[in-house]
Amino acid sequence: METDTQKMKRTRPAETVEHVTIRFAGDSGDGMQLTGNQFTSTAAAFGNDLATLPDFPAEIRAPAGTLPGVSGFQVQFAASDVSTPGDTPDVLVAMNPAALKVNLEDLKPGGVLIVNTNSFTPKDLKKAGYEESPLEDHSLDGYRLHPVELTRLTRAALEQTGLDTRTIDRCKNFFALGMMYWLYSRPLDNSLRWIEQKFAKQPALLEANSLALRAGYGYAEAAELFEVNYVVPPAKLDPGQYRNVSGNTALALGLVAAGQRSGLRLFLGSYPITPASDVLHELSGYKHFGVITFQAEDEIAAVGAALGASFAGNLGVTTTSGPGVALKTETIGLATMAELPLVICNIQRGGPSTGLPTKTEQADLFQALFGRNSEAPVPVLAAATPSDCFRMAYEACRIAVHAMTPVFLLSDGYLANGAEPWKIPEVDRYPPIEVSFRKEPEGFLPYLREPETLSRPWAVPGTSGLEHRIGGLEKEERSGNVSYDPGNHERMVRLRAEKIDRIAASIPDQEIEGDQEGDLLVVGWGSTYGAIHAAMAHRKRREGDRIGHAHLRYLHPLPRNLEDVLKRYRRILVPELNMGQLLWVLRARYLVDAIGLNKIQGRPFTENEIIAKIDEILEGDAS
Amino acid sequence: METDTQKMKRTRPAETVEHVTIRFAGDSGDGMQLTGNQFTSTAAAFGNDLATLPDFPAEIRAPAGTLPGVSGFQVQFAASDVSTPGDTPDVLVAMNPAALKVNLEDLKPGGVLIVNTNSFTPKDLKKAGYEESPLEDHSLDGYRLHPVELTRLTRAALEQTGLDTRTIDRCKNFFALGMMYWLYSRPLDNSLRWIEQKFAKQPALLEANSLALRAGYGYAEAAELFEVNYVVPPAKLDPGQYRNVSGNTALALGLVAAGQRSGLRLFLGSYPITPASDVLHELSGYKHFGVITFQAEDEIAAVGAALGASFAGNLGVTTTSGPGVALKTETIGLATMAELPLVICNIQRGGPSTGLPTKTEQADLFQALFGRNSEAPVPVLAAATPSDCFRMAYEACRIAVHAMTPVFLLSDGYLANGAEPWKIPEVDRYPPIEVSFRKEPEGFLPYLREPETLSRPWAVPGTSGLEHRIGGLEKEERSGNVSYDPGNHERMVRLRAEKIDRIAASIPDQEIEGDQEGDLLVVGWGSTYGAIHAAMAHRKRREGDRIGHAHLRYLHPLPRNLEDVLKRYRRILVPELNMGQLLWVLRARYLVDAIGLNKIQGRPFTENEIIAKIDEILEGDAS
Amino acid sequence: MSTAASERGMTKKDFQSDQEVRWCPGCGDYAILNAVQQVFPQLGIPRERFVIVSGIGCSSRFPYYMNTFGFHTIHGRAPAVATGIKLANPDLSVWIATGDGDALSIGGNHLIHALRRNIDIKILMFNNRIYGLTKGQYSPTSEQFKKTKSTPFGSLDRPFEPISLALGAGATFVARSVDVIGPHLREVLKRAAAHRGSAFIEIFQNCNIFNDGAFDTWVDRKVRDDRLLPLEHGEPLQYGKERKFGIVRGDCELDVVELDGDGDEKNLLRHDAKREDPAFAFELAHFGEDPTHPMPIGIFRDVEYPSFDGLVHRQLDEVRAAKGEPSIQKALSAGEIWQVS
Amino acid sequence: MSTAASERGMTKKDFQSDQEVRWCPGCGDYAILNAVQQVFPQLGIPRERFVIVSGIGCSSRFPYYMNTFGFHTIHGRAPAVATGIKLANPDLSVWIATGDGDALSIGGNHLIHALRRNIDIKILMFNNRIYGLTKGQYSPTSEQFKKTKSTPFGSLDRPFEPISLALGAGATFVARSVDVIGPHLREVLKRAAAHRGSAFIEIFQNCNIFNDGAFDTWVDRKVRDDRLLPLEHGEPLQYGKERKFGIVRGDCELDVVELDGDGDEKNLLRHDAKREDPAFAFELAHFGEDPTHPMPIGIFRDVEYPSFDGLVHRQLDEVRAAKGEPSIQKALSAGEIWQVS
Ligand SMILES: Cc1ncc(C[n+]2csc(CCOP(=O)(O)OP(=O)(O)O)c2C)c(N)n1
Ligand SMILES: Cc1ncc(C[n+]2csc(CCOP(=O)(O)OP(=O)(O)O)c2C)c(N)n1
Ligand code: SF4
Ligand code: SF4
Ligand SMILES: [Mg+2]
Ligand SMILES: [Mg+2]
Repeated sequence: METDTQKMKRTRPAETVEHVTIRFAGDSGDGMQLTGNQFTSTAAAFGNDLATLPDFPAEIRAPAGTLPGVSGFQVQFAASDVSTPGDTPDVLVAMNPAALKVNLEDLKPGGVLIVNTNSFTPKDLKKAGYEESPLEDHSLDGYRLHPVELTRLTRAALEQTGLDTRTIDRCKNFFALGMMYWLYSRPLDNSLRWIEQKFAKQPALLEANSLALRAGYGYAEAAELFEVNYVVPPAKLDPGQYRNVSGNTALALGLVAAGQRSGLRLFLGSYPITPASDVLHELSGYKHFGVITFQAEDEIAAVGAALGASFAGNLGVTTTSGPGVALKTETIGLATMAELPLVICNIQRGGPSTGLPTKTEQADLFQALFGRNSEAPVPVLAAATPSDCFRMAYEACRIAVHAMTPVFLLSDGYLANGAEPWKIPEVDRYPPIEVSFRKEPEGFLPYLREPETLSRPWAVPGTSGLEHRIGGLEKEERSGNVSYDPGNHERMVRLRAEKIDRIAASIPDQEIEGDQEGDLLVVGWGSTYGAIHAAMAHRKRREGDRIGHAHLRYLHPLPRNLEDVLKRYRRILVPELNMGQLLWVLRARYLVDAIGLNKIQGRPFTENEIIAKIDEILEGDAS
Repeated sequence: METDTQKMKRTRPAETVEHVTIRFAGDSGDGMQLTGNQFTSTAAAFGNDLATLPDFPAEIRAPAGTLPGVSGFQVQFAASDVSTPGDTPDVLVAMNPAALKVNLEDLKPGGVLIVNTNSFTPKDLKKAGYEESPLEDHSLDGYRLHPVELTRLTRAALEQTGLDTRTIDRCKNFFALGMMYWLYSRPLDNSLRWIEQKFAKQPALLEANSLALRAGYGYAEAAELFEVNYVVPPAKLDPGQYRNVSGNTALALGLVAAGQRSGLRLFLGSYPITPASDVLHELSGYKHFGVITFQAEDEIAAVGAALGASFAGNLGVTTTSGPGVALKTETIGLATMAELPLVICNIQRGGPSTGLPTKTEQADLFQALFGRNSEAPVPVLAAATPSDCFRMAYEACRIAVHAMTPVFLLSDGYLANGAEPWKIPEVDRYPPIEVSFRKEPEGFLPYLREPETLSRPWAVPGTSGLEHRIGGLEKEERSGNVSYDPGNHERMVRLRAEKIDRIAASIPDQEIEGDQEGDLLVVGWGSTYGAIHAAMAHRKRREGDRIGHAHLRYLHPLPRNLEDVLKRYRRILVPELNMGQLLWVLRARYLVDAIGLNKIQGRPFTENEIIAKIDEILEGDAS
Repeated sequence: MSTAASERGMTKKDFQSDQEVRWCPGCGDYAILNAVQQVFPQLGIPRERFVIVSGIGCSSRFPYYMNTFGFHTIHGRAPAVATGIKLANPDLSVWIATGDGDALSIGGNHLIHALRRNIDIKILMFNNRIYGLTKGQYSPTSEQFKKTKSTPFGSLDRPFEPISLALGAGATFVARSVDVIGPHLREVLKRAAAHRGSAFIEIFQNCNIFNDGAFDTWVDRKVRDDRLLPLEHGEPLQYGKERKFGIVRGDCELDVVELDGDGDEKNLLRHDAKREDPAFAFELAHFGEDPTHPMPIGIFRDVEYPSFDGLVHRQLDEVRAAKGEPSIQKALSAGEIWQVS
Repeated sequence: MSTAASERGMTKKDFQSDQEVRWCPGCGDYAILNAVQQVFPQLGIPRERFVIVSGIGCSSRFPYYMNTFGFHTIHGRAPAVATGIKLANPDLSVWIATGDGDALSIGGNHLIHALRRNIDIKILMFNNRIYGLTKGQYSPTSEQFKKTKSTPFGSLDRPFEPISLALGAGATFVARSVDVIGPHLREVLKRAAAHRGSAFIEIFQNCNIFNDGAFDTWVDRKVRDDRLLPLEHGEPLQYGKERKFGIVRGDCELDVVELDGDGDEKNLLRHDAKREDPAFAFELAHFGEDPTHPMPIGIFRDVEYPSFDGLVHRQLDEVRAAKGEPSIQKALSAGEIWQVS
């Protein structure tokens, strides 16, 4: 099918580039998240690999034109493997002075800079803290500046729609998007389709936005605004069906899939909190799958209800972020004693305390590992990329049911909101999650353990003959009766720990990307995967360097071969978005003199930060 | 002054012994805690050194005569330094079959066993799970058994009081106590005085209990029950004024003293929980010191109120146990961000979850160190003995105010309820806690730091010109305004950590008991002090052994010389009543291949367990 | 296979567990346990469908003594856990045993939210006006100025009136009974079981160790008849050994009148537990606070409203009916997808 | 040294902080901020004695915009922190800014306990019947069956009626006002300030982003006069553009009547906020739930009772008076002591 836009003639041939990073930035009200998502979706459909980084303010809608009100969306799309949203944008679209001010320092020297000159009024300049207009003081000389009268041009294009100016002005993001589509030789039809669906019931808006998109494209073409335009060829991805997926969506889907494959009803007890709320939102749309979503009065009730649901035979899950986990720890302790399945998803954010709620961080590992009173070991998993959230959510459910235990799954704000193309998995290929509720009263003891996994029977209320009582007091081995016997207590503490340790038998051995032994092993976990992977791929190798990358998805218990793996390298580097938490674990556990690369700025590593550290270590060694 | 009892003639000379351990055991209703406390108080007044271990059931009053209803009290008193309540009792007083059953296995072979034969009825035997009476089946042949008709003798002695049998029977513990006083050549006057005070308003009970005490003493003397009696001479304690003190009382006093010495009002926000409640009870009696005790609706409110009080210029304190800490962690995180003084006392108990609420454990170290979302470092202190709770409570307050930070103080059930003689300190000799509220508006910035300690000004509401806002969102350096700036966030995270690290400058260097370098360093913390100290004192040295004992009172930050100290020994042993938490910290921090001795039975180490492990290590090394 | 309890006629014994009961001798909890064990076999519910959930406290030991499914959770959180159980399986009969501290102090929020949602769980609050298990601190129902372990100079908090709190939260079934008045307690328990929605029952319970005689002014055998006002839906508000007293609506409040027997009972207010407006029940709730008034016991309010668990499962069914059989594979491929070949 | 604010005549400006106000344009929070900034200078309290405490939510940003002492705490816990502040220094004037989620969802327990204790803090609950800051989930005051981000098929919880909940908890001052009716709101704030004890004020607040027009049926300019029932202590319950309607006591409930102007106002019920018995206030609280009734605004209840902070400090003084000047050294030597020489 030949589309409208493909018919638009192109006057000049396009130049081919391997990868491009674009950042859209504007006021919270300017629709930058939408614009970025549209561009992403078009790039994905075209077959690029990509990664995105939305970045929005903590306020719902800070005052227009101010610095805290700036909202940004960055996407890297490429003809080859992409694992980060890009360190430094090649292109910056700045809808107002505040957006320029906040984002300019990140733009690549000589990068393309598109600004909406109509918003550079004295008032807006002042709000952004500019004394003089940067468009006039030569401060932008180092960039390829394209001043565009976005507001005026959009108004002109939509004049005949008869809409009021405020509504028309809201369409200027589509004008900008149209320009970007021209610059990167992209068809409009993907976005046109989206507009059609979205505004099916508001024909005036449908027309206006479509017009704006086309006008932007036409303007870029006609005004010969850019010297060249570019083509980023499709990436060589595995054949298959693809979609874009954010971490939160993937996580929600992983949970639904686990519910389906286990035959258990998925029960989510949750309380809204940034950046985890979207998982609640997603799952509340899956009622036809029998999923129950319970928005509780607080986090304590949320996890309590999830645990109660597990006791009654559902797959109990709770989703939250660090401050919410703080409130749940007492109940998680109860779950370790009750030995019931429970999945706790922590979508980490910047802290401590309320911290930086919309920013990313991975500083809740200690909390997951150690944040309970007394000895209450809990398995801890972490997803590495947005789409990996699917697999790890599924894994968390599998382990919870398999070992009758609460399980932590760690994600973070970057994974939650970032997106990447995802080859849609065939769920049937995933191992089924086997559940067998105890039915037989003969020989039933609530804490009699399965010899291999040490897990206890799941005997749900409603099963005749299995009436029994559980609780948070120490239990007698096997019978589960309350026991204050000293020896029994020690045995039970050790049994509970051993049960978790044995989970290591059911998880994959740690794999290494890159050299399988040598000078340096970079050990990461969670969302740093993209940056480390990119650094490994793009770093210029020096003679004889041998570097590996081990990315841990299982943080407790650790993979059985990890000690061996660590021993194969002279040096160990652990980059983390915290002050060195995994680092601490590796040092304590294996007595390796690992060193940390730590960043706590509410944003992910750039690949260059990783590369610089690797070089520093290897140079230090060499010198 | 020559007392009544001193006039009682003694027919035989007493034998002198160095130390004795007695355990009183009976039904919860038998008054064993009282009996033990009376014996302790008399021994203390006589000048013995001593240590006690009360042990009571989780139920208020479990059914009479049953095993879970048994309540025990052990005391070791000696002519020399005592640091544990004794591994194995020399004497066991068993008021009923259940008490015998539960406690016999601990009695030293050949030890003195006194039983109330009147309670060995078939019914009581059955409740205790005896098929046959142990008094008759020779199972007690290995002990020096003294069967006494305690109930009958008490009834006979009190016949003329005219009281009802139930009341009379309640006095039999004093009869038993009287016997013990004879056996250990102790005067009755201390207990007689106590009875007089206690029952001042109930003359009938006053008479009855005094009579019972005297009758027991007289019976032991007259019946020539024991072959000999003993004298444990006074210990050579430092000269001074002494009292007995339990950990909870000492802790409460330390807080009051800190309030007095700082000139701050002490504000306790608390919620009752075993074994911490007594601190609340104690402090609620100090209203004349201006101490406010607020029993909140839950732990979250308790710590919230304490933090609010600190904001308003009080010294905010909260007391609880592990499950309560679980609920407080979110607020503690807020306190690290708000940078306000706050003392959190955790009187640890057996866990996880509700666990073993009346038993001791030291497994909440991880929770104190790491149990918060994100990077929220908090100083952690731990008391080593009951009386040490005074000093460490004072220290916790000093550090909280000094560095404007929440501080954890760890105690545990064993320290809380155990008691020891305490040389009453002169509070004036303690360093005053210097507080200077900010008054001057000129140049005031809420997060401008004192260059040395990095602490921020304490600017309390009510001070004109200092109006300002604080909260849990990340703060801008100096101004304290809300800031989402990435670089600022990293600086602030590092500043908060650095502030805590610098506290190390104001704490003493780690001291070592025993050899200052050599083969083995035993590193302990908290209530294991007594057992380790005793083990060091009593272990038979082998040729050339060089062993030291370092007991950590500061767990974060660690003493500055600790790394040096550790390096001076070939091996490091870390005994803990948990699965190896300090061990983990030392390994991670110093990469020392320390090994753990771990016990999780709800009770303290015996000195022999420590000795055995030391021997095992040194023998292993030798072989 | 053993015969399911449900297939035999059940008795009290079927509901006794093998665990020794461990309350202090003389504790009011024994009487409540007894009443529950008597009522459960009469409800026509198979034993395996009962779940008893509790928090922490003396009263919260309750599940151990009942031969049903039981969950002794953590302090204050029983309503949260019970909510999950009931939502997961609405066929279960879910009961909570809780204390005045567990329910109203640390657990107050979960309690009021459970009541507002009207989830079908039955909450038995053992009110002894003290913290029993932690050995005698005052609770949110202790009278002001009470001397306790934690308030040697007298407590300063005003207590909650639990019935009022429950009504303020929107509870659909609210009642009060007494540990030692077995027939009354059993009747209230049965009515609570019959109610479809949340039921809140305050039970006066004597803690003979730490707060002995707390309710004696109303429930002591000698005064009981003259000091308790039994509420019966549709019946006049009348009480006293010879039913000589009654309640009438005064100028702005409820007044006690002495009846002269001349047929003046017809002027008495009639109890109406079914009134949608909770104001009347609320008025009665406070009535007992005045020491010159009798203490109302019985059912203050009992109105029908769809239960939360019922609504949740109806919504699941409706969405399923509208959207059809779900496919996880289809769900994964939702939104924009593309093919790489 | 700068002149203390207290020494000058203060104006609204004195209470504006230097922080830019960051709510969505059009948000009702602006009007509330404005009202508070207007009222505070009139209270005769030096500026440095004001402390504003909040939890988390859009509304909880409030302290940043007030040039007083302020503490933006954590979600739901403002009453706990405020309690500590007020107990530590009863001279302070302590106010809470909170949302319907912050106060009634996660913070419900602290709220009801603060109210029962009658601690002298003023709680302004911005009720927008939605979670604003987290972008639009339903709250405990959202109407049942509401479609929100977390309930795409409709919410199933019954909402709280906040005034009833506060009364059920024993609150001594309970009021309702509206963001955009400045004079009314200011008057209510002043009365709350004058009350010695806890004050709970529900403020209808429009969230124009996630729940626009939630209160339009009552507060829209066009209908306001006929749909709001202003409560004035001692005055008849009368309303309407021409004050044509009034409230009378019907058979068992309150009824609306149309006045014929023939002096029948005297049959109207008079509002009585000072009544010790909270039943009448409770009746009015529910009155607005019926869509055919007007919504009462104003002060439902305002009764005097010793404040908790006052009692706490009185007790401190009494014990001090009884026990005399304390000595820590003496306290250490209490009980049995002995001398070793
Ligand atoms: C988180 C937590 N805080 C405190 C406690 C200690 N605690 C256990 S029961 C209880 C109160 C018991 O009072 P109530 O609920 O009235 O029950 P009762 O014992 O009187 O039946 C308290 C404070 C606990 N177990 N857990
Ligand atoms: C412990 C914790 N849980 C959840 C959140 C997320 N959260 C912040 S504000 C809020 C609700 C806000 O609603 P409301 O109190 O009504 O205030 P509004 O924004 O509507 O003014 C939630 C759920 C949080 N910050 N902390
Ligand atoms: S302490 Fe009181 S409530 Fe608890 S078991 Fe004993 S008598 Fe009953
Ligand atoms: S989201 Fe709603 S409540 Fe929050 S600032 Fe915006 S309009 Fe106001
Ligand atoms: Mg109680
Ligand atoms: Mg709200």
